[in-house]
Amino acid sequence: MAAGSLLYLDNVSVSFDGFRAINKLSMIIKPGEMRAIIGPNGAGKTTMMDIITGKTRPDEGDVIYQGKVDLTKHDEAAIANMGIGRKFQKPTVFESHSVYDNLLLALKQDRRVFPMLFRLPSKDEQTRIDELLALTRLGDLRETVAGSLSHGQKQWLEIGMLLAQDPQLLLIDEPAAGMTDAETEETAKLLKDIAQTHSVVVVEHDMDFIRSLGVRVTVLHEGSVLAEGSLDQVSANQRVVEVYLGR
Amino acid sequence: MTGRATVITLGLILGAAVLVPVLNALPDGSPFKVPTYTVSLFGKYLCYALLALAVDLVWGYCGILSLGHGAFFALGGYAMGMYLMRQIGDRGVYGHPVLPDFMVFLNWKELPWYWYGFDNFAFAMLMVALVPGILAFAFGWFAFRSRVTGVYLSIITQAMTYALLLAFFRNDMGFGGNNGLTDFRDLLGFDLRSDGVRRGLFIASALALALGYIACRFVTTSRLGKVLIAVRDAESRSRFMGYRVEHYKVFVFTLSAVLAGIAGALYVPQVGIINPGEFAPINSIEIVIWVALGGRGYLFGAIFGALAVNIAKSYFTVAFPEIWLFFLGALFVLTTLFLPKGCAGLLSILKFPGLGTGMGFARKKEAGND
Amino acid sequence: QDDTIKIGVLHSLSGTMAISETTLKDTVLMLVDEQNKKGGLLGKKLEAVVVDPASDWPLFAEKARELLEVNKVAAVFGCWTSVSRKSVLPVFEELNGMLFYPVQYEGEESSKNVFYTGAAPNQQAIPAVDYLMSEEGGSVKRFVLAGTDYVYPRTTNKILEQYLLDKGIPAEDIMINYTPFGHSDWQTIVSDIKAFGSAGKKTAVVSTINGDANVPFYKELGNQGIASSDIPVVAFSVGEEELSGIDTGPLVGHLAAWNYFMSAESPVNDEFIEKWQAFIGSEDRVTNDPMEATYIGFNMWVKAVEAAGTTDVDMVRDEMNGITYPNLTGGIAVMNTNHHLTKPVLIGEIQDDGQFQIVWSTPKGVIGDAWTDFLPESKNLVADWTAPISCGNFNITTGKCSGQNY
Amino acid sequence: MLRIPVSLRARPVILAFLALSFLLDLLSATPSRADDFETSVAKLNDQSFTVKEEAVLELVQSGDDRALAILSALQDGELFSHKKQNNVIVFSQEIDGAPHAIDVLTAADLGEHGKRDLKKITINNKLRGALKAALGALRLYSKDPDTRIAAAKAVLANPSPEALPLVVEAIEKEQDDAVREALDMAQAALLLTNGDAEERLAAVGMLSGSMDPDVWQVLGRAAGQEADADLAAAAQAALASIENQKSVYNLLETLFFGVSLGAVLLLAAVGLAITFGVMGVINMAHGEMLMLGAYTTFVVQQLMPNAIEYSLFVAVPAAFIVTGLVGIAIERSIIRLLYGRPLETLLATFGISLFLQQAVRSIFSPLNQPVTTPDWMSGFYAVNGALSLTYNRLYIIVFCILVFLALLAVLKRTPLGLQMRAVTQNRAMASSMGIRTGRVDALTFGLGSGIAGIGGVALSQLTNVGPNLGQAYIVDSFMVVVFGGVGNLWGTLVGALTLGVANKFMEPWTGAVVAKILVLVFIILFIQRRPRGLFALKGRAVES
Amino acid sequence: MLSVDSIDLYYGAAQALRGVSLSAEPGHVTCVLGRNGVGKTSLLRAITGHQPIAKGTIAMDGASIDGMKPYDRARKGIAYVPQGREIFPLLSVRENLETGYACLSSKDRNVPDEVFELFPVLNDMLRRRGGDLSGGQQQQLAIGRAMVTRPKVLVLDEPTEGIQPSIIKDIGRAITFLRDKGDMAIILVEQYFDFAKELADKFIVLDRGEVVASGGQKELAETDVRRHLTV
Ligand SMILES: Nc1ncnc2c1ncn2[C@@H]1O[C@H](COP(=O)(O)OP(=O)(O)OP(=O)(O)O)[C@@H](O)[C@H]1O
Ligand SMILES: Nc1ncnc2c1ncn2[C@@H]1O[C@H](COP(=O)(O)OP(=O)(O)OP(=O)(O)O)[C@@H](O)[C@H]1O
Ligand SMILES: NC(N)=O
Ligand SMILES: [Mg+2]
Ligand SMILES: [Mg+2]
Repeated sequence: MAAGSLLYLDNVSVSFDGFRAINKLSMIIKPGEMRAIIGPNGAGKTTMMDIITGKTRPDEGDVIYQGKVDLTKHDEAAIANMGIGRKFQKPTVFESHSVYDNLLLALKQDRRVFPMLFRLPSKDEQTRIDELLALTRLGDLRETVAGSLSHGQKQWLEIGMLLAQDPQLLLIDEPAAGMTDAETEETAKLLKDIAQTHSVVVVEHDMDFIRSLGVRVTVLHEGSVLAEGSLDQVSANQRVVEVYLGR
Repeated sequence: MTGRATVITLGLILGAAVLVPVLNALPDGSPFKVPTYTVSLFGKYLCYALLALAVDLVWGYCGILSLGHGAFFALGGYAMGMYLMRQIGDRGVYGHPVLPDFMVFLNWKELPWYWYGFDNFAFAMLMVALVPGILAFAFGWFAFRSRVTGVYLSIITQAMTYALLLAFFRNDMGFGGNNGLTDFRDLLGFDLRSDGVRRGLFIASALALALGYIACRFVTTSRLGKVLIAVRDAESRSRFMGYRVEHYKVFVFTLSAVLAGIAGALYVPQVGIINPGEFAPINSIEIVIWVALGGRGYLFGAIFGALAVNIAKSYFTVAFPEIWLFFLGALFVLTTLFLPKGCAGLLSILKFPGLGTGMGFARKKEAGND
Repeated sequence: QDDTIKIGVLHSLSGTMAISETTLKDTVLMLVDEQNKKGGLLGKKLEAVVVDPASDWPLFAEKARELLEVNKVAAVFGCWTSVSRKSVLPVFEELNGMLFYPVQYEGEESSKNVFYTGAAPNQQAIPAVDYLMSEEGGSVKRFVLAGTDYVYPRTTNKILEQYLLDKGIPAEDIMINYTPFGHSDWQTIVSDIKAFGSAGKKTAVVSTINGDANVPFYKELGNQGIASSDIPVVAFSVGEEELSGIDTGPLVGHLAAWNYFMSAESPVNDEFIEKWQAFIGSEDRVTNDPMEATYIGFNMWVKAVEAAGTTDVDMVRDEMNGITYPNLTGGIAVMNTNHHLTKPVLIGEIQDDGQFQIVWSTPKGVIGDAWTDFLPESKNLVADWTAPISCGNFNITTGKCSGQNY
Repeated sequence: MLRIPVSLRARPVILAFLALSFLLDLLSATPSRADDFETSVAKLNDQSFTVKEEAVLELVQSGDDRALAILSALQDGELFSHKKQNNVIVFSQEIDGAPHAIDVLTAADLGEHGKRDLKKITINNKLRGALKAALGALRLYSKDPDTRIAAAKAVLANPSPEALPLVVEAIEKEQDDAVREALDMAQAALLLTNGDAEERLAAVGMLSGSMDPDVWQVLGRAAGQEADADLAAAAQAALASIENQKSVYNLLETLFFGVSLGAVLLLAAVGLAITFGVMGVINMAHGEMLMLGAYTTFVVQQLMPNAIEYSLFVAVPAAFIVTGLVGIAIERSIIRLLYGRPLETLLATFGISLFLQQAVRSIFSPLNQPVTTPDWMSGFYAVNGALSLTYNRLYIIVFCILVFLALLAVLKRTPLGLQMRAVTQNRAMASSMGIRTGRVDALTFGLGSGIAGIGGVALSQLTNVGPNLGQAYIVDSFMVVVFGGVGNLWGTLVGALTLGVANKFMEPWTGAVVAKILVLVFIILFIQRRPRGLFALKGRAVES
Repeated sequence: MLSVDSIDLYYGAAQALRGVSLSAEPGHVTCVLGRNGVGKTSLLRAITGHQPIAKGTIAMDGASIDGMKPYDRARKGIAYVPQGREIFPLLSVRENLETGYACLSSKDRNVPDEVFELFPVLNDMLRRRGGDLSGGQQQQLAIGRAMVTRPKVLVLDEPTEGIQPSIIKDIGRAITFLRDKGDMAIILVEQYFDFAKELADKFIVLDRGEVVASGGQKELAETDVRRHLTV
């Protein structure tokens, strides 16, 4: 079952002082797949990402990566180095670093202590960062301290950082939040070309956005899968309408 | 971007390293003569400055508020002290060939194993770096791996130095109890009391400080330095980015401890005594105070703070022996109120914009101006 | 400028030791005052240079050097703890200064440049236990040696332990107990003492507990109802000044051994007390042993300077040997050639007015012994700063004098 | 047989006199003559304590009614010789406001006397012992049972042959069982030292199993005796069985010690749990707040020297107000400007602490100040000889609990408490919810400081009241708060108790110094296990 | 009625608002639109008193509130639902709501029922710590918390951010409901154009800190408004 899958959640559960946030959740992400996850507030989407990225340890269940590694046995750094990158729901950047340095630190590189101590900036790193700055439209803020960015600017910066990491699997929690509709479309486009070469799991509440992605959708509810399929399929599902879309 | 600060700082240190000894060498009565008293006094300050530098490295750049750095300083000092003790040889008051006086009159029979080798200068100097280094490494390894952060870390570092304080107070420990190690004679065969050696020690301290500064500078401006600041601001975020936070912390913590140890080693022959008082929690707090006053997150700020506070202290204790604490207390309060980011902060705003770690520019949740 | 003679005052005015040392600073100032009223010294005014080493031991060394090198003082009166003395010692020996050290200490030292006007162990500890073992002292058979864990108590207790064993007290009747500096929770130890004392033999506590730890210790004694008639405590570091910080009601009858008590009946003492209280401007301020030690030291120095006709350290030092001056208890203090004083030893019982009532005293003065006879290594050592020996630690067996610091 | 006239029942002293004369009939001592008595009294003024002791015994035996009064006066140090009037022995007595000297022999008023006219007749410990015994014997007939018990115990403590017949007699006519028991014990003790072989053995049987330290003394002496082997054996056996019982109580005692130490730590730390734990101010001046509280106690006692018994009830609110106001002043003038810069508060408050230390040094002198312990707080409640609980500790434990509960109520039950927590968690947002952040900050810091002040009142009962008081407690306070888990009052409570008890249980094994070291090591290791303290807050809420 | 009159706002040297004006009347929803970083939040921070203004004036019912502390403004009836929610993480949901009592006289210190009617999830989680809630739950709590203060002016910064569609509808209803009660002026910052269009009685569009367009409901429909919002 796990074979051939990139990420395999095998009935994972976690509860916080009594409250079951994730309940026997199972899910498979195939290599190169982009998957949209929707679901009511509090369904457990972010918690799921916490579990995958090693922030939260599940009470039971395994999270198998690339059919072999059990992520629940590793810590955040290790998991990140396996090629799993994440954008947080609440944008978090290094506030006292410039936009530029934020991206520089995010770049894929040997993250061990001594290599970092002696590494010098290289030409292609430069160019890569410039690309990213252009892409996220932060070009003229490159020397600004990230702490003084607006909410949406932080969103963009964090997306940029995620791309800089160039992970195999991207976990993106509510990228469109706090973006104008136009920017939201941009983001959708962006994610689609990323998906050419990467696997992506994206959480959103913006249905237009989800639609424009046009990918398989999983609906979480009370910590487990409520429905799965194309957006039209799940939107047709009565329960989904009831608990999530509303009338 | 801060090349200027570096050049100026190094210039001043090295200038002093040359000038002070030369002026001290002048014949008595010459108007420019710097008395030996001043030489060893400033030699002492330079050691404090190096110590402050070490603290700023972990606190200012990696957000580790260590309230136990006095311990590393003291351990380096004790390593040096033990060497100097052994140098006394049979010139102790009881004329015992091997045992230091305090062991003799507590009628110890032979040298404890951990005193072996300290008659050898090279070995002793190795220990000056190794002992604090290893302690810091072990301590840091466990603490950072179990993700002890913030005040919790501060407090256990304080507990560490406090425990060492009590331990070293005990005569049975074999380090001279609270009288510590004193009555030193000579270093590498040179008489510690000669002005020559004093100048030598001063120069050594200045060079150590300069090298320490360069080292810290290299670390903080390297890409690793950026990671440290990232860790300071958003530890867990840097984890999710794949940085092994604990390794980075252990690295700087150990490096900083070694610097502190070296400072201690240079300090001891200049003040002529090392005793458990150096482990007192309050001392470690004072070091932090120097850094805070000088400007946390600015290397030259740390140096400035150490010098400023200690010069002020030396002056006040003579000028106003009865009430000098008022002045020192006021100095601290006023600094926090009028120089939010320490003296260096002021300089950086005036002269070197964008200098240091950009701390406090960040938009803070607390910053609501109510 | 040259019409004044400077003397240094090196006592902590802040930090943990300020409690004890500030008084000595004031004492020196008073003595200087008086001397100047008497027309100064060698026709010059005395000028006291006060600095604050702030209970910070390396700072003591720094300040000592400053006093000697920068202020060129003729003599220094200072230090309380042994560690502060150890810290300044090399400085005084290097710069050939002159230090008067006014506090009882563990001995095992005699420096050319220091005059020890406080008690050596044989001038305090030994007589005290002698008294306890005497019929009059209650013929004590069991001893608790309780002390703060540092050199002075450790050494003193080592000496006492040896002494008691020599006196035929079995080891199991000696309980030794150490506590950290400023120890404040004495419940366990006091109840241990209580238990130790309830084993049939008359028991006493010999306390080398230092400074701040005493108040909570005595309060606990009082609260656990250990009366002096059951288990007397004889202390070496508790004087009138320490008592002034305690409600002595419950402590009546506990003992202290010193070379001076404020209650000593002598005209000089009454005069001294009046001068002191006038100087400090308070009827309630007490006098104590280190003050007398300072008083003796100061006046001996004055006398020696007058005799030498100069403040030159070497010449004054020679005059100091064998110099005498009336102490405050009606006897004569002698500065012996080992730089320690000859003083009477007094035992006092605490009274409810915070004073000591002298219940015993040595018939005549005891000569301070720099090197105790009760430790194997130091019993062969003698200090004598006059020719031919002129050495602080002359070994009578080898006939050698090991390393001096100058 | 001895008839006590009803008219005299109300006057124990006289009864005691009767007892005294009665004792002497029994002893059939040589009929005493007045001049002997006077010479004996005169001997009290002798230099040598041996002579004085003779005098005391003579007085006891003189059978003279005046003896008891004189001896008690001697014991209480209220007996003087009159320098001005060729050293006659006198009491000093207030007669219409002026001190008058009263001749102890003639009871004649020798008129007013100045402070220096009288010289106290001194005693030493040995003499105290003797006096206790003598007076003990003389008081065996007191009307008040407690006094009689005390008397019996006194006899027991220093058994002297003369007392034996008296005790025997007393036992016969004693009605009160408690007193009878005490007397039996006393008799046993006397027999053990003065009786013949089997009387002694019997005595041992009688005494074994007692929980009275004085009895252990007596048995101990018997056990140490070479002369009578099997007696020694018996005594040792008795002591052994007592030892077993003791060990149990010792455990309880240690626990009590631990809890009381914990209570002290808590009182010292709880203020910091507010200023640091809740507000996040790294409050280096906390120790000085304790100090101010202690000094307030001292001042209060100076102001009401004749009502020391009640002084603490004034001191507690006074200390709360004084330190509270100081706290508010500090907050408004300095801390206020440092929110969102917690680390700067370290520097500022450190400066403040230096400032306050020097302030008290300059105002009150660097010396410690004497703070008196009210009688109701001194002494102890003896469960038995092995376990006695000192009152001051008991009260401090109770007091500590009250303070803690009060604080808990304020924080958890009042709107102010809620606002305090809101402000410290998100100042800007709290302000937008209409909370007067400035006012709340000031009140919170004031509360923390005030509580610290109250802690200081408690400390003043245990330790030095001096400029260093604060320094002595600041480190421990931070340890407790952090160990317990910052921002969690219960954590502070449990933390304090844990550290206290741990310390006290280790101390007997390792000695005080090593015990303290071990506690510190324990803290270090423990924090490895629980990096956010004992009562760690978990979950997202903390990270955000 | 709240009126903002041509205000400037700076962060250090950087100017974030240039002569911005707007007015909000009871019973009306005033919408503030604009791309990222154009100054919307800054405007609200100025209104709520978290950021000082350099020029211009802000008045409530005619009286200027410049220089007033945020808490005084809150007591005057300005309630703030900030971007990023700013929940009190360690306070329980109930306590978070009760912080609003500070503005109220003790007699009407209660949580209005409509809060729980609009956001039932809050009722289920009264005991949970605010910081533990999911993003969307926090958003609902933030709005509920503001309603507790019975505001005259309700200031919302992107309230739909991170909210599930059904609840967005609820919030929409909530806002309509509050508007229709007629005693409350509502200022709404939105990026979600359709949502804004639904509710807005009038609007302004910001760009680089300046008002580049404003008008009533119908103008909003026009495409040139969208132009300002596209990249
Ligand atoms: N540490 C915690 N303690 C208690 N409850 C928690 C904790 N973390 C999450 N929860 C609860 O678990 C549930 C899932 O939270 P999660 O953040 O995963 O929801 P979500 O799907 O991301 O919602 P949203 O779309 O609003 O972000 C929520 O009800 C939340 O209150
Ligand atoms: N504390 C600050 N210090 C310096 N500059 C700031 C600060 N806060 C915001 N800015 C800058 O001011 C401009 C306006 O920021 P603001 O938060 O008002 O934008 P916004 O319209 O709310 O954007 P978004 O829709 O992304 O929330 C941005 O360019 C931002 O970088
Ligand atoms: N010398 C002493 N008392 O430390
Ligand atoms: Mg979420
Ligand atoms: Mg915004």
